[in-house]
Amino acid sequence: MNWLVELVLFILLLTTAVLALSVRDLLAAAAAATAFTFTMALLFVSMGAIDVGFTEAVVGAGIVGVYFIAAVFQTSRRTRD
Amino acid sequence: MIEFLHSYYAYWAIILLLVIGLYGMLVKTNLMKKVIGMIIFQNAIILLFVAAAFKWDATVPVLDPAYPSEDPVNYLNPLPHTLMLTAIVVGVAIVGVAFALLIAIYRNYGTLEEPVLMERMRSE
Amino acid sequence: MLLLFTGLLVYATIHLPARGDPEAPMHRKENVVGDPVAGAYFIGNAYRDAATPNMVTVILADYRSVDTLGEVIVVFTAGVCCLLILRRRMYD
Amino acid sequence: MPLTETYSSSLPFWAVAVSLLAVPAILWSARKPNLREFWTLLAAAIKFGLVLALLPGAKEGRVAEFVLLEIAEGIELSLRADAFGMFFALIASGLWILTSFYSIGYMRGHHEKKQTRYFASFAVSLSATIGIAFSGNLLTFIIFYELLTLATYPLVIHSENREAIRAGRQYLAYALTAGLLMVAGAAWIYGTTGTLDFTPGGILEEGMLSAGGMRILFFMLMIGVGVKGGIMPLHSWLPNAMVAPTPVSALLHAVAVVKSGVFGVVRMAGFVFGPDVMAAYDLNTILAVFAGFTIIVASVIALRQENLKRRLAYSTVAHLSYIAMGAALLNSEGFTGGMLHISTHATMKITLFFCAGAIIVHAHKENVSDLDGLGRAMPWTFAAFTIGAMGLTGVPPVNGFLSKWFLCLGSIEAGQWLVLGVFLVSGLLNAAYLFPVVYRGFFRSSDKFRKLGEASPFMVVPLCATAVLSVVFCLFPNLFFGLFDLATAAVEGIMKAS
Amino acid sequence: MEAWVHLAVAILLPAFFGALVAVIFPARWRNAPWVTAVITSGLAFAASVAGLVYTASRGEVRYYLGGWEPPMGIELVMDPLSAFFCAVVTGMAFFVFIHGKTVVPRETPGKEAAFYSTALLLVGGLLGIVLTGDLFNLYVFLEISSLAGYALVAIGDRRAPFSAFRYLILGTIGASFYLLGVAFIAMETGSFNMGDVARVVPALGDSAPATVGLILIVFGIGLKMALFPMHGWLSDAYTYATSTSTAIIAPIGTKVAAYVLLRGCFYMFDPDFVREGIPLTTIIGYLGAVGIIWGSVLAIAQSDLKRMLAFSSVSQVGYIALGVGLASPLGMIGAVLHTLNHAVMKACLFLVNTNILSRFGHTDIRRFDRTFRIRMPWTMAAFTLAAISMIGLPPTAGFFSKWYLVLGSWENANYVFLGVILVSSLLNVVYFFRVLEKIYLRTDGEPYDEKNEREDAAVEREESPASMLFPTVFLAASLLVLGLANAFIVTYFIRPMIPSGL
Amino acid sequence: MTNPSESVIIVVVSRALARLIQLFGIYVIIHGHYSPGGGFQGGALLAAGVLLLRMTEGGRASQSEVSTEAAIPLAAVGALIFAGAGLVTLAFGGHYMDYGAVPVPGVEEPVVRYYGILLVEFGIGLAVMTALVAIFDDMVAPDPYGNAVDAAGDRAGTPPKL
Repeated sequence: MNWLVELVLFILLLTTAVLALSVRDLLAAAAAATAFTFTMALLFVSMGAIDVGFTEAVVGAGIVGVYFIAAVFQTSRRTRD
Repeated sequence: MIEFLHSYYAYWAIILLLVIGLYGMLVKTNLMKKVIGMIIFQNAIILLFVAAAFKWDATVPVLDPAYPSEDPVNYLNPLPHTLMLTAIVVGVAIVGVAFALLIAIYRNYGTLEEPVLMERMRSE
Repeated sequence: MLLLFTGLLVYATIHLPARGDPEAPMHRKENVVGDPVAGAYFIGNAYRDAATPNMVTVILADYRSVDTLGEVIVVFTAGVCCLLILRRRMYD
Repeated sequence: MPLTETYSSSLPFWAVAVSLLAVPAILWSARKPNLREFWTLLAAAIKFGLVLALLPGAKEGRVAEFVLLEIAEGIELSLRADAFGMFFALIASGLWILTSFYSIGYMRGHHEKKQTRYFASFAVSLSATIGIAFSGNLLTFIIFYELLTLATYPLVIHSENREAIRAGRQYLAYALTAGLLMVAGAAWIYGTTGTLDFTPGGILEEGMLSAGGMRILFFMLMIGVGVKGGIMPLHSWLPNAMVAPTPVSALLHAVAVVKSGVFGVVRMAGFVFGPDVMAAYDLNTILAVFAGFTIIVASVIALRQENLKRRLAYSTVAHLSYIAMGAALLNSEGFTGGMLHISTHATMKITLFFCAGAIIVHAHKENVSDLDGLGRAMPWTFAAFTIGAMGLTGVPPVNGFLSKWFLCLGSIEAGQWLVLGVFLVSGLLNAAYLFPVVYRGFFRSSDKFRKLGEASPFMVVPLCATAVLSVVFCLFPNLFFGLFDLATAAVEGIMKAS
Repeated sequence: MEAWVHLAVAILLPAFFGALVAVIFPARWRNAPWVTAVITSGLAFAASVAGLVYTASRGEVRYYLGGWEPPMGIELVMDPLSAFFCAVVTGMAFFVFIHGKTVVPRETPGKEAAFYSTALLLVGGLLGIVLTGDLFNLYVFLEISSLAGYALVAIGDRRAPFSAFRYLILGTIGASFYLLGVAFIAMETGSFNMGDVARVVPALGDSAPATVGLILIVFGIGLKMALFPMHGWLSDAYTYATSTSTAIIAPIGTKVAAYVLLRGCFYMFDPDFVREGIPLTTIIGYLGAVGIIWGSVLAIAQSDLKRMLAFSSVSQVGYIALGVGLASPLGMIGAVLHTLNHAVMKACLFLVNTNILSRFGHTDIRRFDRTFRIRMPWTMAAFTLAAISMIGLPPTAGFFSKWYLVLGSWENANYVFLGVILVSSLLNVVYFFRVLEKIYLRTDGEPYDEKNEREDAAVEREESPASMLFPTVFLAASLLVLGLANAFIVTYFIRPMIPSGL
Repeated sequence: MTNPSESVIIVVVSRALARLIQLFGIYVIIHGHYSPGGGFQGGALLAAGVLLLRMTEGGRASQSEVSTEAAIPLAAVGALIFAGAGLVTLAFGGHYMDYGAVPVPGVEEPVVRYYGILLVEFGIGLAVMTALVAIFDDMVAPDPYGNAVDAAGDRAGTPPKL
């Protein structure tokens, strides 16, 4: 059971990673990256690392997400690749 | 064989993530995408540590009277967890500085596309 | 180059101890040459040493507090760095 | 001949250091020429005195040794005033006094610029030269050798025009490459034998290296010293460096630099490789071939030079190889001749350069064909020139005869008839390129110089002094501080040990 | 417990406390950050020198932070090797900080506190890398120093942020590779403590993950060290940063990476294994050799002094890598000695660069002329001495590290390295004498005449202020001292640090 | 990003939410001994609360929370609390960061460590919060040099090149 959750999370992780790198809209990429970090946090928790998962969720997804959006707003949203 | 896959597939998924992240950092030309690649890369390494700390049939490393603490088999290894806390924060710090640099670059050159940037730098 | 990197890592991982194996070097009580291994020690002694049930907290702030000090300083560094890069003056 | 024994003394160190210590004083008194030149002369006098003070000991075979510090792991920065080093140091420090006087006259007479830099570099060069003479091991030798390169660079580029700078670059390129090869060679020797101390009879022994390795090592070291020693085909910096002021040419190309080079050749032959090894691996033949080639070809080139200083420069190239040839003969006469030639050539060539300098400063002539009749205007200068020319040719009353005599003896002793031939032919060539100058000066009449008198006494006195020295030295080889005895003592050391 | 044991932590702490305190001062105390930086780095320097002497006479110090013995806690290891590197790092920092008194307020106006804080963090991070005995702790300090380095590189001209960003990406790859390598080693040995790892690895026999871990560490650190072909970030980063930033990063940044290389290859792992099992050191050595030539050739092609010095750094790092690649005592002596020498030389040269920049406003070699010598005689004398040392002429320090490397190359019968060292010296001659000629000589081809003399006499001396001049000249003079005292340094400080397996 | 939001609802709700987040943050710091959490997580939550205010109320109005200028010195103070705790232990003759070396009468060593950890966690929390806020403030601040270049590569304020 547990490993099934893990597998799903891994697949989600890979999907969001590829998505974050391939999307042309940087804001969407930021969202995908945040989703990636959040999935990562879930994965940590499923592996029993609750502290790490919590930190990843707060710091990784929260703060980095905000920074990401701030940075995108300060620069440009479009990208060529 | 299934046993083997079961034991190791997480590592390979992590390697895949590492490669994706490295690809993003090295091949993508948009600087923001490079930062995303960096995030993926760092998180994959963190995941590797966390995966290494994993033990079957063990509980989270918070002392629970139900499990005797004398036998390490009962608890997950807390050491990599602690280290990864540090690594996450370090990662955030790097990403923060990277964004600051991106903003500075954008102010100076008005673009984050590496080829355009190189061209504008050369034309100075 | 990426392929080389992948090959190297796969080569290393298939020789690693299986994931979740409680007998992996990292989880054992003693290593090959008979020295204690940190992980098992932490599990066994964290509460005794600092009266705190959360082992991660104990390691974070006591056993390996210098790591954490370094980590705080990293965050501080990042703050000062952003200031240095983006702000014109420290104080207006 | 007493056995050599060493005693500790700081005299060699002070002999090296005194002119270095004069440098700050010279720089400090840049605005006061008289004071500045006083420092130069003072340092020269003290230096000579210090070297003289070492002489009695050296004659008795007692070697003053001074270990400054450990310069690299296992290797000391040691100064040893052995007979051979003393011989060279005596010549260099003695002639520095004369050159200093002459420099003052020349630089002032020629209104040269940047005299402070000139005198400072000069002082450093002398330090380095004495350091080379007293070096107790190969690494110390290299250190002073590189120092000499650096110190003479400002002298070569002194006039700062295009050709001077080009000559300076060429000089650096040659000398530094040479230095590097020596460093590599020294490392090799150190790796093989574990020591770099100069030992009479050689550090290396037969069988330590393969024949090929020994030859490569020999080439590395010989290229190292040969560049400064002007052995063909490594000589080409030397004539180009003639753009320097004439006292520099005199000192560089008669005493300090080039002599350091050939001094190094003899050091390598006698104290690093040793006659036995040289003979065993045919290294002497290699050296002899290059030296003989240089003697003949350089003489022929000298014949074709129109510029007086360049002609003298090529003559220097040829004569330096006499010394190398002497070392290549590997017998005591050969070594003696080579060593003596260091001193005799020094006095003779310095005389000739002084004369050339006096002519340039006073009559503003550089080319041989312009000298017609100048001898009557400047009789002292030309008389000195004649003596020098006779000496280089090997005519008896001048000291060149002495060294050539020993060299010829050595080649007969070694049964090298070809070498003897080389010496004789080159004697003729010497005559052919030097006597036309004398002939033009005295016997071609020209009205150009009727009103021109003799040059300034600052220049004439030194050049006459060196000329007289040349003659007296031949007649009484031991009169001057027992130079001859020193040379024979040094040679005996080498031959006995092998 | 002996009080001297605390030396280890006394080296590490002042820099961090200084960094934290420097930003707290109110804005009107304008000199306070500078004073803090000088005092703290001076304290750290004094402590390092004391530590150096202590370790030389009494052996290594292991300091258990938090009182926890390894592998539970983190230990600081002050052995001859780390004490030596600490002394180099703090010494250079001390002199560069003194030098910054008038330059930094001009180059980063209003942000002196942030600048000094960042620079102290850089120094502290590097000291942490050198002192720590824990692999993960090393990563943390590595990131502290890297972050500070990125920020220092990012201030400068318009192009600086981009070069800093490239540095950041490559630096993060390097650090991440390091962490990845640590992960493999830790998973295989069960410990993050270097001493433990050193004991366990031989017992494991042939362990693929540990080997791959070492390779990853070496690769990651090679990036940080700017080892050829991973040197791309260095030249731009050094060129576009402010001159004091470069002066603080260039002498010590890459050296500490070299330290990690030494630590990893010769202390943590069995040198024999590293040398022969996987020909890792050989590869490092050859990369270093290529880097020496490549850096020198590119340095010749530069027309800007700072950029030229940056490329020369690539080449000089190559020497250190070459010494590591020899994997012999002599090679190690050469590498360590060259670390010291090159740190002093590069610090001196970059300070000269700063002096020139702050006086003339440019460092374009093509626009140098002979008046420079008259205007700034002491600075130019320092430059000359440092240049001679860079070329490697005796009796300056640069010669002797090359001497040991040459000896080591002969010993290993590695003629390629030998040739590279010799050729690169000549290349150094080319690019340094080109500058020296410009500074000292008239180069328009006409002879020096009365007119020039009058012109020269009219030029006023405009030497830098004493706070800038003193460190420059002192470092230059110490090159001579280091050269003459090298045997002493080798015997007392470097010999004891050579690991027994080498 | 730092202009006040136009919707009153957003402002009011976010203010309440921010307080809630900050409260939770403090709880996380204190309760880190028993459950996941600690200085970092708590600090990051505190910072998240401030950032929320920064984004909704606007950069200026939320200065009273953590002012931009004070952020870095406060972060330094937080780190100093941490590092200073180590110095205190040094002063009592222990190793650096050895909380157990501090003799507190009537309290056992593990408990001293307990409170040592708590003190340190507060330092961490303060440092992390202020530093994260400072980074955000620097990122969203307008270009202080006023020489920004637009996307076409031209300097703002100067007429575009023809």
